[in-house]
Amino acid sequence: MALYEPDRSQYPVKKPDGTLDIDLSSGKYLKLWQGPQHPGITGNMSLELTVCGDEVVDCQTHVGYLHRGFEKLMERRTYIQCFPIVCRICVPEPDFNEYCYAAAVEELSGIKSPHRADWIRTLILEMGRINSYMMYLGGHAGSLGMGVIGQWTTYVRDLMLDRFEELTGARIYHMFILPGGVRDGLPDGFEKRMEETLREIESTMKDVYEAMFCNAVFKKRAIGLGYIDPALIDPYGVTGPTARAAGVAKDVRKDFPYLVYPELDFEPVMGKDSDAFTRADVRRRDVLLSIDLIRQILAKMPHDGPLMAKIPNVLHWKVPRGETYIRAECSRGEYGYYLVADGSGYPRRVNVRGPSYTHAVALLERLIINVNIADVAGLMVSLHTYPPEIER
Amino acid sequence: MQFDWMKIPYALLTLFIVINFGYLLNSFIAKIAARVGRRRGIPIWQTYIDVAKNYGLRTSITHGVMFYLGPVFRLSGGVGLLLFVPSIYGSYMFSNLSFAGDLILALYFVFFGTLGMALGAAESGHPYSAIGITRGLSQVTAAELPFALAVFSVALQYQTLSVTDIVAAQQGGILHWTLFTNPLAVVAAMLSLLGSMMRPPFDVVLAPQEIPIGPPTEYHSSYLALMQTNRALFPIAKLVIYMNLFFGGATDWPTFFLKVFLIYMWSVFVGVSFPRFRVDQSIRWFLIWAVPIGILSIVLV
Amino acid sequence: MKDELKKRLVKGPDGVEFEVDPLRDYYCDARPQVEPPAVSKIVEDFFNWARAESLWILGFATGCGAIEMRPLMTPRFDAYRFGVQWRPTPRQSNLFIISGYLSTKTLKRVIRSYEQMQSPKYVMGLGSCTINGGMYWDSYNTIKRLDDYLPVDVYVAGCMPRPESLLAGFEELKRIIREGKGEGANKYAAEFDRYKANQKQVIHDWDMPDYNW
Amino acid sequence: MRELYEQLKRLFPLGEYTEQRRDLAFVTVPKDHLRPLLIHLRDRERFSHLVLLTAVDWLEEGHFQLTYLMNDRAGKRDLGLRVLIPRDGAAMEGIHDLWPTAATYQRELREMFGIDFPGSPRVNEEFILEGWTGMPPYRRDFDTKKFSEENFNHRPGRATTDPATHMKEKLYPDEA
Repeated sequence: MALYEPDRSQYPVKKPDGTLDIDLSSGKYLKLWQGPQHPGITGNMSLELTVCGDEVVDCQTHVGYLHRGFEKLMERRTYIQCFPIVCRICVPEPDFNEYCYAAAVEELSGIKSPHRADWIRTLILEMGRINSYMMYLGGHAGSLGMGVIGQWTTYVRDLMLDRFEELTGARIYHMFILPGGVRDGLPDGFEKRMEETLREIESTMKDVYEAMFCNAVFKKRAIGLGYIDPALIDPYGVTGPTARAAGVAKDVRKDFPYLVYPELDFEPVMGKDSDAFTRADVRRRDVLLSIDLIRQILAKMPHDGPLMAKIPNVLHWKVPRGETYIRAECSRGEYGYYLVADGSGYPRRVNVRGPSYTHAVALLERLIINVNIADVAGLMVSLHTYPPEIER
Repeated sequence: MQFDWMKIPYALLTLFIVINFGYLLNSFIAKIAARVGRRRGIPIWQTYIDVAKNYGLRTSITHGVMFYLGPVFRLSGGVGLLLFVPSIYGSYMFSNLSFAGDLILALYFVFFGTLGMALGAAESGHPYSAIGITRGLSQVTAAELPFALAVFSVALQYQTLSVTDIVAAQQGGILHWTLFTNPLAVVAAMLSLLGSMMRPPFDVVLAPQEIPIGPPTEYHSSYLALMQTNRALFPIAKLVIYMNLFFGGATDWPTFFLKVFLIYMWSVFVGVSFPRFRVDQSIRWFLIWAVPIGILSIVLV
Repeated sequence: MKDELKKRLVKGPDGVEFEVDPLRDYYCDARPQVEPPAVSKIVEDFFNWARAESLWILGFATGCGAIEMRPLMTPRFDAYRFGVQWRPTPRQSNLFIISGYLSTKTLKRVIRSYEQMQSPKYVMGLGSCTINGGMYWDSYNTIKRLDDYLPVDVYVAGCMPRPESLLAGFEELKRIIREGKGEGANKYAAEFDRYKANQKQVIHDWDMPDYNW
Repeated sequence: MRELYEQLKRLFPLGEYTEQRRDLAFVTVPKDHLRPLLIHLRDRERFSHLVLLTAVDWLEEGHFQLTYLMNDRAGKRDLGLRVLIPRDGAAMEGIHDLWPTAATYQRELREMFGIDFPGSPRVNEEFILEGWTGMPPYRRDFDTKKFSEENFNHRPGRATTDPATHMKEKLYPDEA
């Protein structure tokens, strides 16, 4: 059936130099702030939208509400003092900070973490990935008005947090992966309880699939929303599931294998339609992949061996001059630490490359044009951005 | 016709019963939604506490006269709707102020509250309210269309505009209900019900994520308490019409509670299992699915 | 000052030009008043009980503590059992949870949101960073003690506090309210000048009226 | 990586070369040759992904080091380009037309280091900080502890000791 489609080229008029001719006093446009206090915004960030009718014609993102100056604070802390604060950089998924920081320091000071510690690190990273995706699935369904999914996924996330607590002793900030290795091995009976949790997650994912991905209304709203042209992937620095949903097989785990990923058997999850629905679907299948990886890790990992390499006295830990970049595949894309050491006991410069940095600012401002206001929240959540890693 | 003054206190008694029923039903429905999410949910008396708290707030600011009148209009829409249709068929006490042409009046009252709300929320000057209002009005218009068609179909079927007469015609066994004598009209009306109950998939007007809760953004303290009262009253009043027109009415209070509850459940179950439509999608949905059914029902009658 | 806050001439849809001074026209800048409790003690006790049992939280994620809000709303902890709800707009909420560190940029928004809430209103500080700066004690961008800027009723310590301690914090806050001691809004109104001076000391580009409703 | 360096060296006057890992190397590039080199890397050598753009403040040596980290996914390698610019009146040509996402990085550098990128979109607007009047905070000579003590009220009772000296006294009193 042919439905009426409005002509979207009419407003606003483009000036010759490419900027938009938006005259707010003409009454055709409305300036609308979404956030920072807004339930449809992921975290603490705000969008300054200019809307015409029900459509967004211009958008400026405003970040910086969560800025704590980590990169500055780390310059005046010793290498081991930095370790407890790096995990605070990204709240929903702190372990990638710990791993990247630890690996960067190890590489510059020429330490090799023990093999068994690498296995446990991989385990923790995959557990963290499931946690993060669970937050995402709930948030995405919630942003389109389906609160029930969030209840289910947050419940199983709590179960996963229990496993974290058992392993590391903490719920959110684990501070477990420290430069040189990990703090402890697996507790007794961990594998069995982990398997129970994984089963629970699998059954929930089945429910989520039926209730969310087979739902006509969800499909109607998510399919076609926020289409990213594969040609935009590289110019905008898009990585992770967002890129994989566009058919670009970017997966750091496969491209630049780290930890024990070369010994694990997996294929990156791919999509092809590059819209919000495909991105959600890629992430859903990524959860299943992580479950599979955790099973592989628990089956293959060695059960004895050292957990910590010999590290220098932390009071006199001086890292020789040099610079390095360590990356890992977090649930949003490529997470990286650029560490510059100057030979003293304090890092010269630490720069955190969070995937949200490119997704939530430049890419979002581009995608949001001509989107209905009601879909802004859904679009933003579908990019899976966490503001704390933008402004750090 | 001689007006019977005794009807007024009786009508107020009905109002009292229905408001309490509405409060309890609202908490109960919140509890059901929580159970679907594997939660225990709010205590059953929570709505009473919320309303008491809102009346008990010390400050309340106003944005003008219409801002205050908005909730009042809305509440009077609900009260009016309830008072002019009979709650219990055959009972002198609870037949309220029904009269010969009350069906038309009821249709008017269904819309009245939303219009009042539009004026009030526009006065608050908040852009979210304005957006919520435009969405709300367009969606309610689209949603009421099939209902109006269904009502006309029923009125044609029974050749009367009095709700009491329509109920009377449906007495004497379940097969006399409009549900079975004119099923298409009932289907159209039930689809329309989804749109006007402000539950997913048609709650984009009040959606917390898409636009923080739309028209009531600026409402607080006693204004909000008035609206909560209305939120308890209005769905019930509306369901009373549905019950009377399509489901044979009620002859005593237990039947009344049961039928209203069951009709309400229809929108709740759809609500917990669907995300919400965008407003343009929901209007299209109504125009494509509900309106043709309504027209068909008129044609068949 | 931003362009949109400067005085300007606006042409209305009917062609009449008029001057708009956003700071004066768009905000009400009357000072807050101390609102006395109800005259009768029984009425006030009843209202206090109702306020305690119906805490509506403003859904404003100001810091990392917000990550524990989602578990609180969901099956494991389910704060709705205790009459706690999340509201999306400041007008309808009574409890402001400052979930963690506040950068000065957020502090400005927090003050505006707080002032839009209707009294009596309560503030809960979450995490060590609201108490004394916590991990960020030497950061150039976060405030160190929240009670200088807003009247805080309850602090929940920890980094990050577990949901259980938040629930305990709610119970403590309820006790305070029931005893009639949750008078943060009145304290804010009474010591308005002190709070404003503290706020202005931190927020360098103050481009809003002193009190915005 | 070495072959790539030799190859590039024939085309551009490159400076110091450091091979950090098998798949990661850093090269110093003169300021004026950065742009042609980036275009060459992007179009000829498949380094199409700009991983990050950041700055390091070498206060003692009097210059900023800008690091452009390029990634070649198919070839599984990374190349970091170091550009040294003087600290006084620091300015650099923007690359936002090559990678739109670079505009964000440039805004941050402008605010946090005070490095100007003329022509970059919204570069002079506030990005993260608000109402900031002092020195750009990521510069080495900005003392965050002093700033925080001067500007914020601290809760009394918080005793801070330097962990290095504290631990030395308590745990390793004998160590030199």
